This record gives sequence, C-alpha cells and structure tokens, in this order.
Amino acid sequence: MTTSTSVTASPTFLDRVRTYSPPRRYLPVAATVALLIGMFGAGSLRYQGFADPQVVLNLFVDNAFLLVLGVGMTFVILTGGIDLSVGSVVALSTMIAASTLQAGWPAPVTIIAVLVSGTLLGTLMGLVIHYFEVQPFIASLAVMFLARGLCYLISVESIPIREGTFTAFAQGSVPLPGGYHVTPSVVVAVVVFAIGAWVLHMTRFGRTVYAVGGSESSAHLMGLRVAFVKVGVYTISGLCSALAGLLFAAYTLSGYSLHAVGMELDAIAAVVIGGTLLTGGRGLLLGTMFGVLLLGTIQTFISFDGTLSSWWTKISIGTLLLIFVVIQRLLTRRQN
Amino acid sequence: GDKPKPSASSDSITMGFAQVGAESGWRTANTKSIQETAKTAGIELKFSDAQQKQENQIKSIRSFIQQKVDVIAFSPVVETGWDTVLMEAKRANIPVVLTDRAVDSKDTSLYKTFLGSDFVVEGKKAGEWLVKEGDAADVNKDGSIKVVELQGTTGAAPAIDRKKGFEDAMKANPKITIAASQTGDFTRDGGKKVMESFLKSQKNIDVVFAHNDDMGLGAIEAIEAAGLKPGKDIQIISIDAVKDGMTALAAGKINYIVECNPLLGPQLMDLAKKVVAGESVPARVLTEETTFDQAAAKAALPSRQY
Amino acid sequence: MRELLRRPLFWSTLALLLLIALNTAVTPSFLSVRLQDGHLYGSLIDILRNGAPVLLVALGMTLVIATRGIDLSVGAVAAIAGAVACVYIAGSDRPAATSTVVSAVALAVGVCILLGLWNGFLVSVFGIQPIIATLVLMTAGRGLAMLITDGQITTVVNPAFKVLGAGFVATLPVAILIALAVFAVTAVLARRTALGMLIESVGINPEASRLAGVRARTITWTVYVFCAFCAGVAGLMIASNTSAADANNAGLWIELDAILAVVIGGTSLAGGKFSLLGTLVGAMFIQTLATTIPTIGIPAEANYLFKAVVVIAVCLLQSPRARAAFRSRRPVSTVKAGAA
Amino acid sequence: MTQVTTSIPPPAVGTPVVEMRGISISFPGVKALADVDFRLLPGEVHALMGENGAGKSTLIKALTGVYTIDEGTVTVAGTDHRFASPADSQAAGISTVYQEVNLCTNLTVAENMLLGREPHRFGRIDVKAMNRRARSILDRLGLSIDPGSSLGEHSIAIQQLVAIGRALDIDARVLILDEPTSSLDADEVAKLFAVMGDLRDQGVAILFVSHFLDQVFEISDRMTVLRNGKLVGEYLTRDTTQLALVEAMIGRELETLDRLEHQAPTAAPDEARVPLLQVLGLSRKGSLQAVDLEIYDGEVIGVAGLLGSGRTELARLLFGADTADAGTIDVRGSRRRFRTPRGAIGAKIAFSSENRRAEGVVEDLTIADNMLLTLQAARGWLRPVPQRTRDRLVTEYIKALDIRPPDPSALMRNLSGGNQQKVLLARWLITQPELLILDEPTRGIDIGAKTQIQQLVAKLADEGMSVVFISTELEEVLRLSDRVVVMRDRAKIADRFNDESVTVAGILATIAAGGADTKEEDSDA
Ligand SMILES: Nc1ncnc2c1ncn2[C@@H]1O[C@H](COP(=O)(O)OP(=O)(O)OP(=O)(O)O)[C@@H](O)[C@H]1O
Ligand SMILES: Nc1ncnc2c1ncn2[C@@H]1O[C@H](COP(=O)(O)OP(=O)(O)OP(=O)(O)O)[C@@H](O)[C@H]1O
Ligand SMILES: [Mg+2]
Ligand SMILES: [Mg+2]
Repeated sequence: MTTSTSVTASPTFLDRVRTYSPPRRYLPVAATVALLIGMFGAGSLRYQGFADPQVVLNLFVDNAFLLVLGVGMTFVILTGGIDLSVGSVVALSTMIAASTLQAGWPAPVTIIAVLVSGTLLGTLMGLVIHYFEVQPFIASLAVMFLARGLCYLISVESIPIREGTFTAFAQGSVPLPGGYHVTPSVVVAVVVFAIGAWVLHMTRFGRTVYAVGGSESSAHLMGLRVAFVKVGVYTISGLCSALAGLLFAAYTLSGYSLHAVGMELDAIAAVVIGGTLLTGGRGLLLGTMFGVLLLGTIQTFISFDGTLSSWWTKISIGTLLLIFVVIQRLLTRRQN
Repeated sequence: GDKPKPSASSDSITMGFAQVGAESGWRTANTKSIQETAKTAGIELKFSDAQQKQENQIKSIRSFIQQKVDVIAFSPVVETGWDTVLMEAKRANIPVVLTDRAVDSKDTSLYKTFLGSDFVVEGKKAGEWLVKEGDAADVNKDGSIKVVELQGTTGAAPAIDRKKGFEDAMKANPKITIAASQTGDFTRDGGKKVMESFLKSQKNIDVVFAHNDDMGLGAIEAIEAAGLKPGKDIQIISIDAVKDGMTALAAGKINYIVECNPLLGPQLMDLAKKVVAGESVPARVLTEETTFDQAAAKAALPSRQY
Repeated sequence: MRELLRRPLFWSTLALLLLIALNTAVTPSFLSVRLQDGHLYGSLIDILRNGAPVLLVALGMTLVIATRGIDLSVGAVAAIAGAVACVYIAGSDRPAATSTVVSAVALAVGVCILLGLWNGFLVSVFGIQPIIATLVLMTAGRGLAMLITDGQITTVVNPAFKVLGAGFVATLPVAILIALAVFAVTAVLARRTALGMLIESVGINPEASRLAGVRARTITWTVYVFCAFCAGVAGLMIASNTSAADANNAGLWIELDAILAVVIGGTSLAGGKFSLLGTLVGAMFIQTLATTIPTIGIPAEANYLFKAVVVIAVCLLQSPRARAAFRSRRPVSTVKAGAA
Repeated sequence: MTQVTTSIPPPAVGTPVVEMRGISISFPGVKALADVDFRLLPGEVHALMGENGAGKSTLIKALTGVYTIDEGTVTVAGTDHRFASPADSQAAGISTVYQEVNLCTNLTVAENMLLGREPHRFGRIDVKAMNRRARSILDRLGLSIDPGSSLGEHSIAIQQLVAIGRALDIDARVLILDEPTSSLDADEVAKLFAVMGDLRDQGVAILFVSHFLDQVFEISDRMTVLRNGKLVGEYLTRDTTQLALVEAMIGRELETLDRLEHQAPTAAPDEARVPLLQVLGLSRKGSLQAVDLEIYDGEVIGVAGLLGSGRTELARLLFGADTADAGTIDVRGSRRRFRTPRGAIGAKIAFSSENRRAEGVVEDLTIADNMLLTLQAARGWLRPVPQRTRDRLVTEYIKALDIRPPDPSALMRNLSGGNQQKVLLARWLITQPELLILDEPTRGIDIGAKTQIQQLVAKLADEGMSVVFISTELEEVLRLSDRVVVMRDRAKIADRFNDESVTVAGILATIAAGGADTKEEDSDA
C-alpha cells in the first residue's frame, strides 16, 4: 500500500529508500505489547501486589526455559517446519544431567554431554526431514517418543540433583537496582535470546531461514543453502531444547522422565502468539519473547486470583488466550 | 513493593494451596475436601491448580510467597526438586505443609510436616492380602498364582511405590508370580484395553492387581466381555476405595481394596493452624486409612462420602 | 508394480501387516477369532473396536488437514461429548431407558457441532491460525467437560448406551460399524460428489480457488464442523466403552494419534491431496501398535522407545528418498523442484 | 549423433562456455529431452526457441542442476560438471532467471535481489548498503521502487524485473533468462535489452527464451530450436527469417494472419441499447482512480497501458477479486455489487489472472480438475459435473487449445508454463461467460498458440461474448479489439474506437501526453 510500482514514478519515491523496514512487520508484536500492558493494568487494579515489578521479573524467572525453547522453535517455525520433540528433549536433558551428576561427573562435563546429545538429536531430525523428505511433524513426533523413551531407560523415578555448581546456579540470585532480583537462568535466557535475535535478523543464515519459509523451492532455485539451513534450524532447536533442559534441571534441581510433558505446545503457542506464521516466512523473535511473557502473565493472573477451581483454571486460560488472539487479529487485520 | 501483609491480623489465616491438578476423581475429592474444610475452619484459601506440571506448582508457590500468605500447603507432583522454592519460602518465614506426597530433600527444615498416606504401604497391604488369601485366589488350582498388574502412569510416584510395596509383600509366597505388567495410565479406558490384550496373550490369569480402582473397573469390563466372572474366575485387587470401586467390591466383582483416603481437609486445616501459631507438630502425619474386603464394603458403602 | 511401490498406501498397509505378523509371531493366538456370547471375540476384533474412535477423529482430521488446517481440540470435544451424554443420562428421570440415550446422544452431538461451528468461525471468518484457534478449545474444552461432570468420573448404567462403544450387532462391534459407516459416507461425499476436489483445491491454493469461485470460507468452516462431529461421536464411543465419562482422560492425546494416522495414511500436513483409505489404514495401524505393546509384553518403561522405533521405521519406509538411499541408488531427480 | 543441421555458425568466438551433449531427461510418462546438444558461446545472446512444452525450460533446469540428467554431459568453461543444485551452477558462474518468478514474496525487494550475497559490516548484514546496491541495480533497469518494500506488494511484472535484477547482480559468465519479457512492456524490454547488450559486450554469454519473435530477432545472435524434446537445429539469427524459424519450431507452415476477421458489433452507440456492463466511478484507494466504462455484447475492449498503470486492478475490481471503495456496476441495467468473485461469476463474468502461479494454477490437481474447477464451483459440490460431460469438455478443450500432454489426468504442476496458461483459459471458457476478462492471456504462449487464442477470442466475440483484453503487447491489443481503453497512473485516460487511425505510436503518444498532465498524482500512491 505504501509504495508504488509505477515505472514512470517521480523521484519522491527515493525518500522511501531510507525507511528500511515497513512498520507492518512490527504490527503483531506491537499488538502483543499493547495487550500485555493492558493486562498488567487490569491485573494491578484487581489484585494486590500484582503491580510489583518483581512480578514482572518473576515472569522471566519462571519462564526462562520456555524463552530458550521459544527461540529454537521460532527458527524452526519460520522455515515452515515444526518441532514436537522439544518437551521430551527437555526431560531427557534433565535426566542426563541428573544421572550423570549422580554418577559423579563434574558439572562442566555434564553440561557438555547434555548440550551435545540435544544438538545431535536435533541434527539427526533435521537430516531425516531434509534428506528423506519425512514430514517434520512425524519426524519430530518420533524423536519425541524416542527422547521420552530414553528418559525411562535412564530411570523411571525422579533423580534429585545435589551437585554444588547446579545448586549454586539454581539458588543464586542476580540483584538488580531497587531491591529486585532475577536468577542466573534469566541471564542465560536473555543471552540466548540476544544471540538468537542476532543470528535471525542480522546474518545471512537468518535471511535464508525467512527465504526457505517464504518458498522453499524458490530458495532452492535462488541457489541458497537450503539443506544447511533446514538441518541447521533443527540443530538450533535441539541445542536450545538441551539448554532449556539444563535450565529446567536447575529450576527443579531434578531429573524426571515426566518433566515438561506438553511443553512443546507451550513453546509453539508462544511463538505463534508472538505473531509468527505457522506456515513460515513471517515473524520476529521479539514476538516470541512477548508470547512467552503473555503465557506467563495468564498463569500469574490465575494464581493471583486463587479462587478458581481446576476446571475454571483451564477455561480461564482458554478464554484469556482467545481474547488475546482475537484482539491481536483485529489490531493487525488492517494490513490486508 | 512493601505492601502490608494482607492477612496480618491474627484471627484470619491465608493458606496458599498448590494442587497437582484434577487428573482423577480421587484428586477432585481431595480438592473438595480441602476447599470445604477451609471454609468451615475460617481459613482463607488461595487455591491453584498445576495441571500436573511441576513448573506450574513452583510458579504458584512463588506467587504465594509474593502474595505473603501465612502458610503454604501443596501436594508435590514429584518428589524431587523443591529445595530452591522451599528455601525461598523459608526465607520469607512462611511455613510449608506437604500433603499426599512427600518431597525428597535432605533439608527437613524446609517444611514443617507431611500429611498423607504411604504408597509403599498401600502396595504392601494389597500384597499381604494376596499372600494370606493366596490359595483361594488360585482360581484354577494349578498351584501357581498368576498375577497381571495394571500399573499407573509410568514414572508417577504412586505407581512406582505401589508396585514396590506389592512386590515386597508378594515374596512371602513363592507361588505368586507377576506374569505381565503394563501401564493403564490410571484410567478406566486404559485398564480395559490393557486387560483385553492380557486376556488374549496370557493363559490362566488368576489375579489382577490394579494400581487404582479406575483401572480395576476397566479390567472388570474386559473380563466380563471375555465371558468370565470378575471376582470369581479372576480375582481383582485395587487401591483407592472410591465410590464406584466400593460398589463393585460390594457387588463381588472386586475382591479387595486398599483405601487411599483423599479427605485430608480436616487434618490439614488443623495442622495449618498449629503451624501458623508456632506450635510444634509431628514431622509425619499418616492419614487414617483402612482396607476393605467384600463384607466390609457392603457395610461401609451407605456411609461413604466419595 | 512400480506404480504400486510409489503409493504411500502400499507402504502403510505393508507396515500394518508387518506389525500384525510380529504379534502373531509372539502370540500365535493373535489372529484367532472365536464366537463368544453371540459375538466375535479376539485381538483383531479388539483392534477394530478400540480403533473406531481414532478412525473417526482421523477422518475429520483428514479433511481439516486437506484445507491446510489442523484441529487440536478433538480430544477436548470428545471429552465434552462423553460428559454431556453421561451427565444427561445420569441426571434424567429414567437413567436406564433407551429413549434417554437417544436424546443424550442427540444433545451431545448437537453440542459438538456448535463447538465445530466455533472453531470454524475462528479459522475461516476471523482468520486466526488454525493451531491457535483450536488450542483455545483444547485448553478450555477440557475445563468445560470437567465443569459439566463436576470433576468426577460420571458412571452410567444403561445397556443401550453401552451398545455404542462396546456392543455388537450381527457379531460385529457396533463402534467399528459406525466408524466405517461414517467412513463410507465421507468417501462417497468426497469422491462421488465434487466436495473432495473442492476441498483439495482450497488446500492447495486458496487464492486461486477463491478466484475460481470456490466457496473457500464455507468449505473451511464445514470441515471443522465435520471434524467436531466426528470427535463427538468418538467421544461417545469412548464414554460408552467404559460406561463412564472421564473428563480428564477421555480422548487425551487422541489428536496426536489422529494426526499421525492421517500422515501415515499419506496425506501431507501441508494440505491438498488427501487419502481417506490411507487414513483408514493409518488409524488401524495406530491401534494395532497400541495393542501390540501389552500383547507382546513390552515393559511399560520401554513403550515410548518401541513406538519411536516403529514410527521412525514407518516414515523411512514411506519416504521414497530413504528407500532409494537404502538401495544405494542415485536419488530420484529432485521432482520437488518441478514445482518451479 | 544428432547432427546440427544448418551451417555451423562460422568463426566461433573462442570456445563454447557451455557445452551440453546428448542430454536426455525423462519424467514419468514423458521424454522431455531426447539426446539434445547445445552450446553457448561467450559474448553472444543465444535464443532458445520452441513451442510450449518443447523442452526449453527443462533444458535450462538440466543445465543448472535443478534436474538430474539421465544421459549426457555438461561442460562449463572447459570442465565437466554435474551440478547437484542451482547453488552449484551459480558457483560455477551461471546466473539464472527461471520461467516462473521464483522469489520470496515475504521478503523485501532488496533482500530478494541480494539473498545469499548480502553485504556485511561488523559481521552483520549491512541493510543500508544492501538497499543502496539494490537501488543501483533497479536504476539500471529503470525501476524506481523502494528496495525496502515487500516484494509481495508488487505486480507480477515488477517481480519479474526484480528477478532479473537479482540475476544481473551476480557476477556471472553465463546469464540465463527464461521468458523474462513475458509481462514487460516495450519500454521495459528496451531497457532490459540495453543491459543485455552491455553484458554481451563484456563477454557474458546470454541464453534467452522468448515467444516474441520480434524481440528474438532484435537481440539474439544465434538460436537453437527444439521441438518435442528434440533438437531441430542451430541457426545464425541474421541468416534466418521469422517464417523459417516458425516452421522449424512447429514443423509446418504457420497460416499468417494480419487483421483478424472479426466483425465489430454494428458499432456506434445506439443509445437505446443496454450495455452488458455499465461501470460508473469505480475506484479503490491507492489502486485505481474513478473509472467509467461501458461494455456491449460482442465487443472486444483492449486495455493498453504501461506497467503499473492500473489495468490489472481495473480487471480485479470488475470481477470482485478486490472490493471497490466507490462506484457502481450495472449488469444489463441492474445494479450489482461484487464482493467476491462468486458474485461476478454468477453474473457470467470470467477473469483469468495475470499471476498464473499464485492466482490460477492448482498445482496438485489434474488438468481435468483444473479445467472444471470454476464450473464445478458454480454448480455447487452436490452436483458433480457428470462424467460424460466432463470427458467431453476436457477432450474438446485439450484439442481446441492444443494442450500438451493431451492427458486429462496429468498433474498441472508438471505442465510447461504455456500449457498451464491454456488450461486456465479453458477453465473460463467452459463456464461460457458473457464477459471474459483476460489479463495477459498470451503470457508465455508460443506463437502458434497465440494466434489460435486470438482467433478464438475473435470467434467468441462474433458469437456475442464480450471480452476485456489486457496485454502488454500493444500490437496484439490493437489487432483484436473494437475499442481501446488507455490507462495511465491508475486512471483511465482515453477510450476510443479502434479504427485505422489508432496506432501503436499513437497510443504511446497518448500515454506520454497523459503523463504530462497527471505527473503529480502518482506521488501520493
Ligand atoms: N516435473 C515434471 N514432471 C513431468 N513432466 C514434466 C515435468 N516438467 C516438465 N514436464 C514436461 O516436459 C515437457 C517440457 O516442458 P518444458 O517446461 O521444458 O517446456 P517449455 O519448452 O519450457 O514450454 P513453455 O514455453 O510452455 O514454457 C512438457 O511436456 C512438460 O509437460
Ligand atoms: N494489493 C495491492 N497492494 C498494494 N498496491 C497494489 C495492490 N494491487 C495493485 N497495487 C498497485 O497498484 C498499481 C496498479 O497495478 P496493476 O497491477 O493494476 O498494474 P498493471 O497496469 O496491471 O501493470 P502490470 O503490468 O504491472 O500488471 C501498481 O502500482 C500496483 O503496485
Ligand atoms: Mg518453459
Ligand atoms: Mg497487470
């Protein structure tokens, strides 16, 4: 709408050259932010203590692992794929971490073992998806079963983590000005987010991710490294899942095969709510961050309420989600 | 944010309760009991449902701390991994009471008391009954007692502990063997489907040990569909004693039920008041639980609350 | 023959047969079917009966997926259907009467159709991405079901209700007969009328279809309604099978099973061409797999591992590239790029 | 073994940069290329000629690694190559624009042009430099669009130019252009040719495919002709005539036609007549300024204009593909409002879009399904077209439009570009509309088929159908139409009867003059 394609156009269009990103790219994210602010306003009017900045910080504290998962999932979804395995890989990572620590491995070795195994699973999945043309949905579903199965193979029972580095990390606190604090996990998550944003928005790899999501066959014909990128995003997702698994292991100081059941849906929901199209090619990592925060806010809302029975909890989550996506849709509708 | 404690007045206590979820009828009865007794005991209840996820439970406990409740009670989804958040509660001087399931922590100062049943004991009770009644259970008189086990959700604490308790007790009678064991996910549907295939793949099943009543009820349906009489041709032992289970027991379709009492409300409120008042409480409070055979069930059925 | 080898249906059928062969090898009586109380009895019959709900849901899902959508709410809808029917029967004056069951079923199916209208509305009119639009009902729906049953497992004692999921006519399970009837009607509607072609065209290229005058919006809306209808009937079967409505667990994860069945059946999640026969085979495969685990005695801890291995094997079996690679031949030319 | 039939062009300017020998490629059921030899010399523009489905695009894809070759060898700059992907061929210095626009509409113009070669600064993509570089390439093609704008906003012609721009930016020794000019107007073509001329002078070898014979004779040095996947011969352009070329392509003589035998409806506005379509003040913000238009039965209205002049938007509004902000449409005297294409189809209006890949083709359906889609949609799903009617219609149109392969069950995605276009045309003809709106219907269609289609349009008009005919080829517009509407800057600037006084030059002059008055208006786009 903003630009003309007229060949005989006057030079006034040159002015537009300078404005790089059309604002409509940011529209869904802007809508998310507006809603988030609105929700906090409503929350602080209703519940005492809701407006405390520490509540906002706790959103990060409690969802650090989800943010890391969301970063990986955003890459995958932007190429038009999907990764259902992330929840199980988180569980597997907690299991590997807990069992190796129990066996007396030093923390750095454990961390490397977890990251390597998650990344390998991701790469494997990417290879199967790209080279054998297996649909991402079933390939990642298979990996989901596989990772969950490996968890049980390690142990059916939950394993506590008592190792010093992990407990120190888990119980550590990063003070912020004003008497507030976050946990080291938040720092890790924010760093991962920043790196993710850099790679996605500032590098050639990132552009290719968008191109593959826009049209894989076009990207192929344009001579882009489609295979590298497609395998790459699943590798990134695997790495992020493993990292999220470590954060989760620290968060719960345990390894358990039933951890993170259904967390893949939370991650997918956060990405999609953040304005990324499930069909690929459109979306921003920033949106994912707000998507995660939004899911967290819905939960905070409900736990502050404290009067909802189990089923009203579910219904309220659904309703808030609905209100949210409908408003977001209305706010962004104008673009077409 | 330094807002005054909302319930600083000594007469009203605010309790934050983080429930596991509402995954079964047992759990719902448990929730109801707590909500109702809180009301009658004059305790303001902040209830949150974790939908079977530990991270949700940690989040709600953290939010209870944020809201400065007087006491926190919760049924842990899993035993491990509570040190961090309980430490935060301790730092905020909020006492914690565990219900239903224990936590696995070296630092016992993190919580005041644990109220709940012992799953291992439940499994043991079931096993002991089978050892005692063993020969009657050998329905086909072939000298060996062939048990099939319907496990709860793989990895869930009740499933692991009940299995362990049962296996321990069973050792007392070498004729008892577990021929097959598979998860039925604590559901009727799961119990029925698994039992259907056991009936086809195993010969001469004598006993079904179901980790909860629902799976036992499912097994009854499968046994009936196979043209056999549950309770006679194949004996059934289960755990929980919910209403449907007790009805089946009274009707002779189940042979033995070990109770797992969900009505923790009164005991919990009692403990909570004591803890808030700073009185000392025992570190472990067992719920009052019993076992039922068919006769006992007939007698107890009219007065059952759930 | 070569033509045959290229069809995904061939490979999924082969996978199904292999699975049955495995069962028979471990449990020789697996294939045996005998007459018991006037109806057929045996593992195969169990698979048919227990596979009916998955088949139904997968049928609805096939059409939704063909329009490039997805419906995550089917499990919740199934739970709601069971809850509505059981609560209605349990609360009525004559809880054992057949007439009560008829109105209960009608009520439950009606509710499900409303839910389908709701999903379809969000997707086709509001233009919300299907996965999120149906996630709303997936989350809230189970809450609704629990609200209806008050969180309890509602047991009904009614022989007529039992027929739906566990009954038999002419020695065959009613459930599979219903599912096959829905399958037949769907197949006729899809392939004897123009509906199938129109659905595919909307799924392949929505804009081109709209410009060609296809009622893309109405079609999209309708498939969600149909999917919810199928989920509702499946929910009734699940409830009827155990004569109880379990709001928490009825239809849990059935959406994954259904999607898996559809994909194994050869329909692409990217929309477009669909195969109902493939879905039938896929659903039976899923159910056989579920039955295999207790039958051949896989330990509970190894369930997932076994499933993972089977799913990986099936998808590699179906992938022409993988087969070519294993035969260590030059991969087939990149036909994909033919789209260019 | 296939002998190059005509005289080998003399002093080969050095050795061939590309040499393909004995290339064969089969698809299930089709032998797309059979033992074809081809060579490309540095510093030449080489035209690859042939009918629709002759195998031109397949040969290009075989060369650039999209398809694996069944038999044969490819040599590029003296070394044997077997490219596994387009990326490999790019790395070997071959830059290609494939037939359909293969870009990503979700990215910006600049991103599309420079994907894979983005300028970097401090390890990150330098967006400013990227836009600047894109800007300069666009300027070279005379295109003044914002490089930061999203590609999807632009018309198919602009997208085609962007694709060309992308190929030009690659520093290549071989440039391949598969029908680059199919939606460009004369002005654009001239600019493109100027650029191609420059590159040729720098020694770049250019492979060029087009169905416009004039263009081919203007720019090419040599040509290779394919027919039915086989090599017919290699010719020097200056030694060949158009007629000889056409004969080589189609294997027989082409019946010439200059002025179509089309009876214009007894013309002159008999005021009493009710027009089939009466449009008043139809407009849409940012796309089209108020247009008035009357269309009578049996009339062919040609719409002329340059790129982005609003022709497509006019057609879309008439059809209800977009909704108008203002204005009225009367069909046979009664007021209609088309909010969706269905409404227009109900009023017996048909519209074939210029963007065949995005808005026409349903790739995974068969030829038959694609042809019958609209008819079926109009009948409703409950009344499938009876098998007999179906077979009859499909075979009839496959024959009438000479669609290849003549197999109703062939998948649309496997058809060559021109044949897809024919199927889409058939889709609309089958509905027997009263008004047929054709936006670039002859895009990518070979010379023989183009004449057929023109004759068909004339015949339909004689039978009483009204046609709106939009084409970048002004000659074609003038040859066919009874009345010519001229558009500029998204407004109608002229509407006149097509008598002897109307000429291509005249129309261009009108556009230029109109441009003088309306210069100000396009700045508020
Ligand atoms: N992927 C494919 N699968 C099957 N057949 C194909 C495929 N691609 C092309 N063909 C067939 O190969 C033949 C050559 O097609 P090609 O696209 O090379 O023609 P073309 O000369 O470029 O024609 P046009 O001028 O219409 O673009 C056609 O008959 C076409 O139907
Ligand atoms: N959906 C749209 N959004 C934004 N701009 C549009 C849209 N549709 C058309 N335009 C703009 O309106 C103008 C008219 O475009 P239109 O496609 O009608 O031109 P045209 O005369 O058919 O030329 P072409 O040969 O490029 O198709 C162009 O500048 C185009 O970019
Ligand atoms: Mg071509
Ligand atoms: Mg146009």
